[in-house]
Amino acid sequence: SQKKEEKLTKVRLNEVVRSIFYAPMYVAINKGFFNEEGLEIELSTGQGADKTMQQVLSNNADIGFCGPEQVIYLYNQGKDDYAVLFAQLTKRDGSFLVGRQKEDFRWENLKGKTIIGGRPGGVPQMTLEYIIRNHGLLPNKDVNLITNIAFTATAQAFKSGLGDYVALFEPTASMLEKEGGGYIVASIGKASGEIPYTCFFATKSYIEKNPDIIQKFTNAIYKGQLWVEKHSAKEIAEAVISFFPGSDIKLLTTVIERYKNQDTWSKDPILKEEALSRLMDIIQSYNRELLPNRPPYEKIVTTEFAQNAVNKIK
Amino acid sequence: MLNEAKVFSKEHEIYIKSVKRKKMLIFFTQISILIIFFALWEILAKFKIIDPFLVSQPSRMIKFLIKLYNNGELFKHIFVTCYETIIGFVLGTVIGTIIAIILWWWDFLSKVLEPYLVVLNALPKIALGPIIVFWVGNGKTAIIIIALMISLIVTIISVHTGFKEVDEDKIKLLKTFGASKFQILKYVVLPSSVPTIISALKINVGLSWVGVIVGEFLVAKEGLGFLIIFGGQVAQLDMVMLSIIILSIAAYLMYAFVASLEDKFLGWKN
Amino acid sequence: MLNEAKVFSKEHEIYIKSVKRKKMLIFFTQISILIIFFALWEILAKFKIIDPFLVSQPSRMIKFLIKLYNNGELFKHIFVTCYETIIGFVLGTVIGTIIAIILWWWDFLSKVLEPYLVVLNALPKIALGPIIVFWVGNGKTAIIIIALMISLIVTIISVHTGFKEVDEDKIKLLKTFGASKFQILKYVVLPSSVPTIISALKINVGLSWVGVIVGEFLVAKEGLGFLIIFGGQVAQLDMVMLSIIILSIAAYLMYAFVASLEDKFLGWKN
Amino acid sequence: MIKLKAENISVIYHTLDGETEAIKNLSLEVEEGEFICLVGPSGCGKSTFLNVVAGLIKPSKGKVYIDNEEITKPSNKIGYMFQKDHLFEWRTIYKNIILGLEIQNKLNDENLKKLEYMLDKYGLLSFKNYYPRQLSGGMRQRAALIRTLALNPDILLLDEPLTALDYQTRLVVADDIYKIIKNEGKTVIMVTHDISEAISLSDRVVILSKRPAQIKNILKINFSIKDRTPIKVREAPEFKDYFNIIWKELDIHVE
Amino acid sequence: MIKLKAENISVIYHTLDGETEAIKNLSLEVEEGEFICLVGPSGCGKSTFLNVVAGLIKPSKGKVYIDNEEITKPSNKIGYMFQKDHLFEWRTIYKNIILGLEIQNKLNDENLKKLEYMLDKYGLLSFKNYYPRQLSGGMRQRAALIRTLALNPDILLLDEPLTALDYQTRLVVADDIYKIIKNEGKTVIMVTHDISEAISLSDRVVILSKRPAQIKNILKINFSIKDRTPIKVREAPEFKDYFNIIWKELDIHVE
Ligand SMILES: Nc1ncnc2c1ncn2[C@@H]1O[C@H](COP(=O)(O)OP(=O)(O)OP(=O)(O)O)[C@@H](O)[C@H]1O
Ligand SMILES: Nc1ncnc2c1ncn2[C@@H]1O[C@H](COP(=O)(O)OP(=O)(O)OP(=O)(O)O)[C@@H](O)[C@H]1O
Ligand SMILES: [Mg+2]
Ligand SMILES: [Mg+2]
Repeated sequence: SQKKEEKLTKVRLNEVVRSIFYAPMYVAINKGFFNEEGLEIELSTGQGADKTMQQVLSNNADIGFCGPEQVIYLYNQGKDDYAVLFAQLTKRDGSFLVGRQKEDFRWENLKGKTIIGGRPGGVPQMTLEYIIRNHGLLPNKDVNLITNIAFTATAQAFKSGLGDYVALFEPTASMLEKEGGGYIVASIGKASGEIPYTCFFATKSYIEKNPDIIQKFTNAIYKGQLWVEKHSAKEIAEAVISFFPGSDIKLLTTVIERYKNQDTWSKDPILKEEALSRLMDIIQSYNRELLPNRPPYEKIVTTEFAQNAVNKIK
Repeated sequence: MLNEAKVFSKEHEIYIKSVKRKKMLIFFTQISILIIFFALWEILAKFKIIDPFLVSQPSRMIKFLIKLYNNGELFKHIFVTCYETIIGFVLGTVIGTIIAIILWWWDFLSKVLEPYLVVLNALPKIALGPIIVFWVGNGKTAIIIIALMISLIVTIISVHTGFKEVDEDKIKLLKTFGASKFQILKYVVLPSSVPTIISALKINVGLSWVGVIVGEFLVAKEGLGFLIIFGGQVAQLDMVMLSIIILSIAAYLMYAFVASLEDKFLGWKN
Repeated sequence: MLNEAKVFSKEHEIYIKSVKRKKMLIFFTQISILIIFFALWEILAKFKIIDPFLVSQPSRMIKFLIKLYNNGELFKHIFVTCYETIIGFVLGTVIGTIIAIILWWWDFLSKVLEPYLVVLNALPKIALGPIIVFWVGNGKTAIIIIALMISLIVTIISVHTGFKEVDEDKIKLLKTFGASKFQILKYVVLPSSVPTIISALKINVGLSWVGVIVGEFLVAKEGLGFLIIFGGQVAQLDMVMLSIIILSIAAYLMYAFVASLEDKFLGWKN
Repeated sequence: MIKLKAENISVIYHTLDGETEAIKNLSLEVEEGEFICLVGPSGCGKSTFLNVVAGLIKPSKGKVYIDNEEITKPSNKIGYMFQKDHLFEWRTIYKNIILGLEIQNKLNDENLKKLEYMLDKYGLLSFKNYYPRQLSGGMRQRAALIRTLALNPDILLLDEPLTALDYQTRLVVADDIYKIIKNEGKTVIMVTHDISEAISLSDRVVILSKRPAQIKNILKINFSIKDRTPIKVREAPEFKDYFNIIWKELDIHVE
Repeated sequence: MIKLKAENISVIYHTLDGETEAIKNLSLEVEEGEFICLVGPSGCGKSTFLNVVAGLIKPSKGKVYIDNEEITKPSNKIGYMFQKDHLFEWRTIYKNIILGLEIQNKLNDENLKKLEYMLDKYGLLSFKNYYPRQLSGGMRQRAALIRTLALNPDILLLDEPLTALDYQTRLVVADDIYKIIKNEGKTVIMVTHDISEAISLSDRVVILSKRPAQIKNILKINFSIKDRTPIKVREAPEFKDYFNIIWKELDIHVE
């Protein structure tokens, strides 16, 4: 195996945050799918989609992993060497609405209530508002939205008494439930429909120069997706726990179970036009100024590699 | 050193001229550095040698500034941040000085607390941000308290050190007048620590800005820190960079103001 | 003040005893505060008077500590952060001192740069974090540079101020010996600034920790700062609090080490 | 009448390194209106003695009486002047001078008028709104004296009040201060290193031994000349004899 | 033989507030081996004059010659001592004393042996590994002198070298220093405020006017006694006359 390792090509990947939401990617790393393809992943965390994009543009990372909105914005700013999305990992929003008691939840019930959301301009917040709007309510009019609390502090703020509901990612939502701080009443991902929530991208020039690397990368991701589909939540949890220092295997299993059940993870890396278009709807309905023009799908997405992977790997 | 006559010697005029020329040269160089910096930034960005998406570009920033100004939002954000900073700064100074007075008064307490102050000083207060948020809620209070936390310990330590360095003999003098401990504080310890307090203030200016920005990262819905975060989220580097530059200017102005206090309160020094 | 005899008077023995008793009392109080603090925390959390989800709980933290230790991860994280801090600290001190020397040497430059230093000092460096990250990548380098940025300006300003306060007459003395500017630096300016440099070091300890933690928030995949941010993201307050406490201990130890340098290098003072 | 009586004073300083015996069994009586100078090797315990008399240090043994009352804490009857003038740089001369009155809450018209009078008499009136750094060393030392006199103490303790001045200024200020003090009829204990100064000012010179301070000798100073002033007596025939006696008693050699 | 010649020296200090004329047209010649004292009102320009002679300040007008060579920068022929000893606290006495040699790269056996000899002769050998703060003021001042002598200058400039010492120590150290300097046969210009000190040490006393410094008078000091030492001459009959002349010339009054 010594010899094999020498031949591995190093790929620098920057993820937006470390989250169980991205389990298939960690599976692909830990189960050696990248190595099989001759790649070695150097993973770093951007702590924010903007920072992930900067990492890629400044050539500190080869491949970025975050929401496609950054790619869309970038294209609109007229950069020549813009970024292109080539594989999709999650196809829904990964957050959940947590309430104070068990209830027979309907989105319409939110009228007059207060929700702690994400920061303004972020896709989680846009998605939440999109759903609220779709249920005939007006954000900040019919529903109160608290959007000024950092992502890492919302659960605590809710637990200490602020708001009626809070939108949380996993494992925070499950943790809060376990601690008796609230109950998961709805999945935002389910309500929003399929959108390309987190995808892999690289600059156009990088893809042109290194199609084989991109292909191998996509293959590995696809293998990861297949593996996740075929294995139980517990097996997945065991496979990825090394990425989550100090985490509780039981909790991880619960969370993975939940994500599995609601069909969070794409079955394949193909990013569909319809889904991207829904994302752009969401952004535009949030604030038209953010997206005066909608970039053409063909420009910012390539499904070539994903197609190949799906065709090749069984 | 006093003016001896209104008519100066030739030699003196030459001296005055050379001093003035030197000052001009310094000023000119400073301005040149600024201009060259921004010009270079603009040009390099124009020719895509540096990527304007990553570091923005002066002309874009100006455009954005005008837009923000026309929206009427510019001054709102600046005002909010300045307001929080000033409150945090004033509170930090006042509370820090009061605690320093308590420690001076009660030596035992100061000895007991010493290692704790050292630890608190080295502790990245930013990590405690979320705890603050759920203790005092998510309003301006949280931001101000975060700013306070960052500047308070430094103030306490430096003002208390200043108190301890007050000339023993001056205190002895007051004791011969039969002064009470409170009078010693009022007549010697506090006034002779004014220079120390002012230099603590100077440090606090910087720390208060850091605190407020960190606080705004955590909880704000307006202010320059909010613009930095928001600009990042919607990939508007112009917004981020512009905010950082406005921040620098505001921080500098506040520092200059505090430094001018020095001239005022330490008039007796020259 | 020298020992006059091995046999001390009775009065002296009483004095020595009272001093020792006082020291013991201080130490005891310090320990008590610690114990009470943690006990209260544990009990209040146990009876849900304070919410362990929000502020964790000592027993949970210990459990978590054991788990981390069994994973073999504990020392990895501690080591990484300490390593970065020490590098940042040493570099900050060395580079800061070198720049201060350059400014001392070249007065014109120091005058030109003065306002820029003030602005840089007042600027919340945390806002510049992202810029650093895409300039130097997202490895340890970025973390160390962020730590450097936070401590460097303060070092430059305080060491340079120290240099300027060196007794003019001592310099004059060296000039009468025909000393070159470099010799003046070597024989007077540097050695007589050692106390200033050490007190800058003490401040730097704190700033370096803050810098590294901020840096780890931004880019790290390991280290105590990473544990804090990650713990926050996954709502594991035990992880956050434990890391903060380990951090405090490490920061205190480093401070104590630097303070012990003071005794060593300033031996001639007493 | 005996104004001040120190009885068997012993002072031991304690530090963790050891103990320092500064004064051993020292007794001294001072008459009302007397001007006493203490001379002795440096570090022998002179300042310590003044501190005990002022009630700032509790002696390990012995007692101090003023007007037959025991002293345990700083008393209003005592004024203390140090080697440095310790004027507060942030206060004007006037504000410095009223400091003691302010602290003792005695800022009444009568006292203020008296101060104004003293300022005028001792040549500081036109400088009353100046800051200390704007005055010469001699003027500052006079201001410090007025600050001390403002509280109208019976006894003045002067700890090398002139050492900080340069030689000529010193001669002149000694003359000034002597006049002022005699004018106001104060009892004085002054510490000095300057033998000539001691002789020219005092009624008695107390010569102390090396640490721990004990009285080695007390010299009564009498001059045959009239209208004694410090500068004049330096030319008196007895001056040199006193000088030599003290010089020998002090047994000075520098090693 | 004329060792040092100052010709029409004028010095004007410039600050933004205005100009200060410190010395005006001052000329002075000093013989080899002569001991000259400068006295004058404080702030008149004495230190400025020494700085010019040392080549530390360029005069606005005039020139200084040593052995007929013009001085434009600090010269090896000159040793300068200040009011404070300026020993470096972080160096031992020995390290302090070799400082000048170290800087001039003259740390050879011969020089070091000479130093050892001086340390021994002047009573500092057993203290050579002590730090300055462990020494008394008198010892420190002697150490500073040895540091100056180590470079073997022909001319010594002493700027109130004894003022920091207390009165008695001062008398003794003056005696010491006088012996040392005469031993080594140096030419000396010393500034002092103490008239007695000036008379007891010097061959000529130069009395300066108020600022800007000009020469008011030069007094040749001659004593009838043999084996002149500073302490002895104080008892000489001429002493008091010299004192009075200088006192009058200085025209001291403190305001
Ligand atoms: N607070 C103190 N603690 C310990 N030792 C002290 C203290 N104050 C003075 N001493 C010691 O007591 C001795 C006498 O000191 P004191 O100041 O009374 O001497 P002095 O005669 O006034 O000396 P000087 O002539 O230098 O003014 C000295 O050896 C000094 O070191
Ligand atoms: N660097 C300087 N810049 C401006 N003025 C100066 C400077 N140095 C000295 N002076 C002024 O020049 C005058 C002479 O100063 P100098 O130090 O030579 O006097 P001095 O006779 O040595 O005084 P002292 O007796 O106090 O030592 C003083 O009025 C002083 O204020
Ligand atoms: Mg004393
Ligand atoms: Mg001088």
